[in-house]
Amino acid sequence: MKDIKLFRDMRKGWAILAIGLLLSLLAPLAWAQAAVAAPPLVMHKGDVAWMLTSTLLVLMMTVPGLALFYGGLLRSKNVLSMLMQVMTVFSMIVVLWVIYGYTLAFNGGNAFIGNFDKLFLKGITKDSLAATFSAGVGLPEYVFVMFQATFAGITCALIVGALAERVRFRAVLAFTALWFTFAYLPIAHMVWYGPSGFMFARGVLDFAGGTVVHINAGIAGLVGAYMLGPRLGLGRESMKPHSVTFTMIGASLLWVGWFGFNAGSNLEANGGAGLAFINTMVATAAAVLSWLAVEAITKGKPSMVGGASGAVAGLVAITPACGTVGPMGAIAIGALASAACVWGVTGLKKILKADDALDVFGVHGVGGILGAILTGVFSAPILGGTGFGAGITTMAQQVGVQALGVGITLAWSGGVSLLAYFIVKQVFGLRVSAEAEREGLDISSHGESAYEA
Amino acid sequence: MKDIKLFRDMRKGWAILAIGLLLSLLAPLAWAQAAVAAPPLVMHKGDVAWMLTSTLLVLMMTVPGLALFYGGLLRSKNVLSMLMQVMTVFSMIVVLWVIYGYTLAFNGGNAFIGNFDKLFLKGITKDSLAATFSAGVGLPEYVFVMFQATFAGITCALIVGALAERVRFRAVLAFTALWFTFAYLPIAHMVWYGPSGFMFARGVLDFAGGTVVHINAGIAGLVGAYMLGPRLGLGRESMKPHSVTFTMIGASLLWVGWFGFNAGSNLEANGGAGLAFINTMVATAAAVLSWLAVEAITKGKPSMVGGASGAVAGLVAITPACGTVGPMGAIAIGALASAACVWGVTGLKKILKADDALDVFGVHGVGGILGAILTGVFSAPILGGTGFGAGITTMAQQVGVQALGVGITLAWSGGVSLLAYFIVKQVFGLRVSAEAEREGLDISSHGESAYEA
Amino acid sequence: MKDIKLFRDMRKGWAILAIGLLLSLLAPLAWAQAAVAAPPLVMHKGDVAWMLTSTLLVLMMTVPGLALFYGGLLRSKNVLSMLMQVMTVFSMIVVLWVIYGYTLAFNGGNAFIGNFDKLFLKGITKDSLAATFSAGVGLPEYVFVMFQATFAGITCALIVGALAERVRFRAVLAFTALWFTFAYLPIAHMVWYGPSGFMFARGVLDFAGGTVVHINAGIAGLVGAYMLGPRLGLGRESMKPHSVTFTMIGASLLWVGWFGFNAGSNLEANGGAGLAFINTMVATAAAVLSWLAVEAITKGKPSMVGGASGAVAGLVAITPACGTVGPMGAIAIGALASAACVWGVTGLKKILKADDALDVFGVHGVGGILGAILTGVFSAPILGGTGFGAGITTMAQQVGVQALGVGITLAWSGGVSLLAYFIVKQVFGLRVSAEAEREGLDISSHGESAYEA
Amino acid sequence: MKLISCIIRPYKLDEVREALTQVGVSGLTVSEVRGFGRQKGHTELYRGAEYTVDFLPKIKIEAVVPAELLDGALDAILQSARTGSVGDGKIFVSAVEQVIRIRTGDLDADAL
Amino acid sequence: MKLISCIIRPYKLDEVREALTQVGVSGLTVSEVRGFGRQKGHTELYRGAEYTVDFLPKIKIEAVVPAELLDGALDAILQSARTGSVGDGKIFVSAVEQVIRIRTGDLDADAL
Amino acid sequence: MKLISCIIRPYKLDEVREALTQVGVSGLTVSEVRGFGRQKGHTELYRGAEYTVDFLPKIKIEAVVPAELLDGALDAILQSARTGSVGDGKIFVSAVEQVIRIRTGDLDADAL
Ligand SMILES: Nc1ncnc2c1ncn2[C@@H]1O[C@H](COP(=O)(O)OP(=O)(O)O)[C@@H](O)[C@H]1O
Ligand SMILES: Nc1ncnc2c1ncn2[C@@H]1O[C@H](COP(=O)(O)OP(=O)(O)O)[C@@H](O)[C@H]1O
Ligand SMILES: Nc1ncnc2c1ncn2[C@@H]1O[C@H](COP(=O)(O)OP(=O)(O)O)[C@@H](O)[C@H]1O
Repeated sequence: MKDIKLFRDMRKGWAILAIGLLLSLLAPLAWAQAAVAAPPLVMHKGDVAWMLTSTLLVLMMTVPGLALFYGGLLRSKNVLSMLMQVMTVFSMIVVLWVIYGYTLAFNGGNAFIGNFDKLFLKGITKDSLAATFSAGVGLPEYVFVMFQATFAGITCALIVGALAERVRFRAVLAFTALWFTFAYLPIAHMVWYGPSGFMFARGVLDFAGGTVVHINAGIAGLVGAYMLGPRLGLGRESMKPHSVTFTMIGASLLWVGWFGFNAGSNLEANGGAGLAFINTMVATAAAVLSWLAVEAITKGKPSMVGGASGAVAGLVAITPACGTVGPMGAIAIGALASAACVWGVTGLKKILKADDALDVFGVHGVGGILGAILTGVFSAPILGGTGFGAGITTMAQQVGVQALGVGITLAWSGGVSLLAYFIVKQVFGLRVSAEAEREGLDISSHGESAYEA
Repeated sequence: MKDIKLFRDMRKGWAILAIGLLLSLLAPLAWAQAAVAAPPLVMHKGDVAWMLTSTLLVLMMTVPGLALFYGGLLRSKNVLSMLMQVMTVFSMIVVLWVIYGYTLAFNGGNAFIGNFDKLFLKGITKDSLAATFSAGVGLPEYVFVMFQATFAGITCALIVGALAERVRFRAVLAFTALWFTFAYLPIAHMVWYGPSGFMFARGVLDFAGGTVVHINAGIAGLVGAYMLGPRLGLGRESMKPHSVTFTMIGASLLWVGWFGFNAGSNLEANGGAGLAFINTMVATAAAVLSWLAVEAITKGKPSMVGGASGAVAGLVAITPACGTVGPMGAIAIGALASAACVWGVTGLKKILKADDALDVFGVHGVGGILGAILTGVFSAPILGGTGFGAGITTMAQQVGVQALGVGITLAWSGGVSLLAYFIVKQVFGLRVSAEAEREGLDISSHGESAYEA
Repeated sequence: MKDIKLFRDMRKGWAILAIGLLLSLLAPLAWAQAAVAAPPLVMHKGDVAWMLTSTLLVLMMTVPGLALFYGGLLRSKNVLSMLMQVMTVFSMIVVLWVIYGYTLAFNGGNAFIGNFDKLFLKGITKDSLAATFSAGVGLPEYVFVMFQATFAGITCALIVGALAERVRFRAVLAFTALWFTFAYLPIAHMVWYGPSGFMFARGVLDFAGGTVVHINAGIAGLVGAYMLGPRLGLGRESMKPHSVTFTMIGASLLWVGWFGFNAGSNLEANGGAGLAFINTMVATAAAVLSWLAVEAITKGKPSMVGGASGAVAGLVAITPACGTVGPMGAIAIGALASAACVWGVTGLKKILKADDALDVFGVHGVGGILGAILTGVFSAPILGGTGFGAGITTMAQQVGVQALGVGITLAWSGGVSLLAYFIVKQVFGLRVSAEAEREGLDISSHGESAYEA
Repeated sequence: MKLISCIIRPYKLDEVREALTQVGVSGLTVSEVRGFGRQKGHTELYRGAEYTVDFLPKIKIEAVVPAELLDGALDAILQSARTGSVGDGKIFVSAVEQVIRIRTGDLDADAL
Repeated sequence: MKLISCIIRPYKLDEVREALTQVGVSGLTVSEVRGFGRQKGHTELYRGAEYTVDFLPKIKIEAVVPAELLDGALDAILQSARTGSVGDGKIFVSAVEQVIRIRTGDLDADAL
Repeated sequence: MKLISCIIRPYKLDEVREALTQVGVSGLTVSEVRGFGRQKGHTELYRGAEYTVDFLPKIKIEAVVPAELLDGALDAILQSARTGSVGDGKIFVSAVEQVIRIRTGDLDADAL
């Protein structure tokens, strides 16, 4: 849904697409020519203010947000390894992003991947503007580059939750670099790069990244959990969270930061951002209540880990929908997805038999899939939504397209993950030694311990 | 002080008020007619950017801010129950807010309560604008709805500090739902809904919610502390804070987030927000110093719990005043209120004999009352303020009106609280069993423990 | 680099400078006359939104950010003393700032210090505007006053890291008040107050405060470490961090908040802020990777304390540079400075033989100096920068000027520090008693302990 | 001299300490322990995982007393630590051969 | 009665507890301790500072058992706590002169 | 064999450990405890509430040694743990009947 080229270019782009995928390598050329005739973009300072804020909010979601949400759920001997992985993966992806990520995801190319024209951000200056969704409105391109960098960073960081307490540090970095290049960049291009992106062109609705971020990371985590095998002592030893307080802080910062993620994806500070904002708030609130209600009914006691998980489930599910559904639809999505995720981390988990340590698939995968499908439902004007994707007229059609998006993402990301884990396993090995795992990754991999009296 | 109807409506509304309270039910009709003639509102993206930010700041004040400030002060066996209560209450209120809260507080109605015209946010779209304080300037209504939702949410969450370490989880939720409906909504309407709100019409100055938020919650907490009775072992066993570090983090996030609360209440990003901002900063700084000075003098040692409490006391006290006093007045208010709150949590607490566990009344009640009164003093132009409420000319008059506002809030909220606690006590019971209390609410109510080695 | 006077004034100011330093006391007079003819400033709401956000971000950097970054690295018996010092110092400086700091730093005066015209913020109202870097664009002066207040506050708070675990609380406050007055204010005036400031006039580039904040605080900390002497048991007893998790949270919040510091220093929400933003992001990411790589190579294990330190080192180094270098230059600066700081906290630390407990000089001093010098290098257009300081044409010249800035700051701040510590030592004593140090400052100085089961 | 080692409920610590000082016990050492016995634990739930916690938080008090103080001390503990419900804890008594005060080198009874 | 005091690896706790209950030990008390012995520690690095950590996390179990249960209990511990690598820990046995159940005042064997 | 159990000041731990290894003690177990005795505690204040903290953080070292090492070990502790101010702590010595090394099943002196 994101388009950093001019609106006019987009229509020209459509014509080119018609000629077919085989000719797609010529697209950049055509675009370059078209750019000459485009009307000048105007920058609004209010948009800049909001997008700078949104970008730092997504950083805050990652460090410290996600790191704490994950870290608190682990045993204290592994907490630093999680904080390290999240911070280092994010840092690495940011650097890769400005080198080749941005240009491959968001610049020209074909239906599946961009080109290399902006390698090292070539040609971008502080005066460059990127188009927003409103004709004639531009955002400093550096800001757009950074906003998108944080999305790539957090997506890669999400994966590590599934690998927790046993993965080698260098394996995480190597896998992430591969997966970013061959899974994240193409999927982001396919979904968000208009008009040529493969899924974008088919009308897939994904306002802020349900497929690109959550399903994508969820399946990569699940595959990793299978490849690594379960943690030593799983089911026998207690693996209680060492600090539910940290987990709650993390969930709260995810909630707060997610407004940058969702309302920021509007790229402008206007009523559209307001819609994404209210949907994000109410879906999350409903999801918290829903998870707690399910727990209270099925287990007798609502829990803080449940409330925190519910918040994240709701945030995941509303992500693709927040720009196109109404607040009451958002409440429904939050409540339904949260209940589905309770199943994701219990029933489904038992079926899958993978030690997805922090339920990356159970929450991000399940919540993401349900969110994507329900986006197709609740975007219907009759249910308070603002309408379907370009060229789509019925709810059934939209749901079908959404399911296609889900399917492509699961297959592509799953396949790339499998291969990438395999390569990394051959080169470095995926797991630490049993002794190192017993001792805890903090000391064995990083030479530190988190706490001391 | 907040008005989401057009400025022109407001003047028409004044005429209607003159006819008297008995006719007030006709007001909505009159307003609807007036709306036709109103000049169109214009949205400014800079305002949207600031108000989106402000709204998420108030969320951050609540989770994780308030939750940590409170949770850190408790024993470790009860910390999760506090985090749960804060997060769940906030979530529940957000949902109730979009269902019936917003329309009852901020849409038409009479001097005491709004109407049901915007039930389920009926009629609001992403293009709807709500009026700000400047003629012709509008804010996306969804943003205003959300900004106000967070106020309602944090107010209800404040109360639970008084009930800590012994209250039943379901009792908290039931009480909060009742109190929100019958105390928060009417008071918010009376104070902020112009021109018809009962206190608004009388010129009560409450820029960001000293009465609506702090006095309101403070008295509800105090009544609850009486109804519940003291914690087991109070005065005999040690009830030392389990993590002053968390309390300090919470206080800091309250400080940071409060700029959304106070400067956000300006609804626009302009010099008025700048004034609210500087007042909030310097009052808090002065309050920190003042609490520490009092401690250093009276007890010999300034403490971190004191510094954190001082910050909150200053923030509470400057809340009603921040839009109408000058920076030097703000310093005075912060310093005075902080010293008063030291007394609130020591001398007054001994007099009241209630186990208001986290001093909700001692800080929010006392600080709120003093802040409300001092707003009447330091808003005087001669003391650097920007002037009195509409129709008020002398400091004495303003202080009188402020005292009236305080009195109405204490009486109304206190009465509703008493009734609501009583009902909840009959239906669910307010307290957990003695054994559950000894074991700690985390395990007995939520089946979790916060920390594990 | 900051100028709150009109652009036109600036040129008039240059003429005056030419007459020489001896006449500089007449400058305020000249400025006052010039002001009459200045074109009116226009406020943009988007700028206000961004600058309000930036200001609260710098507050968040300090509390809880810096407090946690520092506090986590200490033993648990001293963590509260650190949180206290950071919060209290910040509060005190904010109050001093509005009393006499702002006017002395940013109002008229000569090449070394401002005048007293705005004592107690005299004459500023919510309608006052301060000039930004763009002609004709103004920011509410209250917002500028607050933005700068947070800079002063965090700078003074940085120093305490060097004095940790042994300094008397009142000595910290007394020293800080002196140092703020006689070191911070003059240096800020010299560097940022255009056109008359001594270093500003010579073309020193310091976009967001590398000299004023980091070198300044770094040397003050180092001098303090010498004056205090080493902690009892240093090198014999374990002084392991009591919570690396808190340190990581602190570093993350520093990273997040630093965008307010750096991109906020642009004073407007435009492409210039975007440039500062992207530079801050990529330099930090590169610095994290760089520190970890050095650790992995030299010690075999990359650590979380290392990653957190790397982030801070990168942030420090990019601070002066972020407005004038390109993203690839920023990556280079981040990576180089981070590696230099590894040496700062190991090799150099051994040479200096001072117990700079939290490496204020090793990170802020070394990172700040390298950043200042490299700003001279990478601002060169040929290396992707936007150009040199006013009147400077070659890289060698710019590097020379930068070195001059570094030298003046080291000398001035070092000298003032020496004197101020000496005075405080005579009056209060700098260190607590050996017994109090053994017991921990939390209990001995503040009558509290941080944690309890 | 005898070592009295007793396991009690955490919230009883202050009462027991007072009772012991009353009868002349001049020093004691306390540690946080977890106990397993007749008193049943509880179940904790974290998402899909359910943990049965068999160990409950207890306090262990160790006090070395001269033989003549033993009976009084035992009585004091029994009085102050009892609630009557399962989980009140146990007292163990064993022999100590030698006591030294580190500060002074005082031996045995003098060292207490 | 005998006091069995054993130092084991933390992750063996549940196994040892089960083995002991199997042979009839009805209660025990556990504490977190740090041990120094043949098993080598590790090095930790914090910026410039390097700390050698000689003490490793261990669990201490204390169980008072009637003399007749002693051998069974020792066997149970040996079986369940052994991994065969350095650092498995030790068992110490000493005499207990008196046991009292606080709740009831029951003495000795009855108190266990 | 004898069990030496001593309560010391936390910051003395490393010194005492070194002194003990010097004289041939090959292993020991350490726990964090809180002590009450002649050394006075302090007062803590949290808003309106004042708590008197009578218990001070101490370290307990337990080392089982062959009888012939006992005197040397006691001396080592006395030398290394003493500061001369109140609160230096105590040493308690008691008898151990049996020692087993879990890893090997070695008994008594061989197990140490
Ligand atoms: N045989 C034992 N050896 C050591 N500690 C024991 C033993 N039996 C019980 N304890 C300790 O005493 C505590 C209370 O014992 P429990 O059987 O639960 O209740 P009660 O003492 O009332 O019979 C336990 O939690 C445990 O710490
Ligand atoms: N003499 C001793 N006194 C008390 N505890 C000991 C003694 N020797 C060893 N320990 C405890 O037993 C643990 C394991 O001992 P160690 O020598 O490392 O391995 P192993 O028991 O396999 O020979 C140590 O960490 C320590 O806690
Ligand atoms: N009778 C006792 N039984 C057990 N521990 C004791 C006893 N007396 C003292 N201790 C321990 O020794 C520590 C030091 O004792 P204290 O009386 O304060 O100083 P000193 O040993 O210098 O006389 C106490 O904190 C406590 O842990």
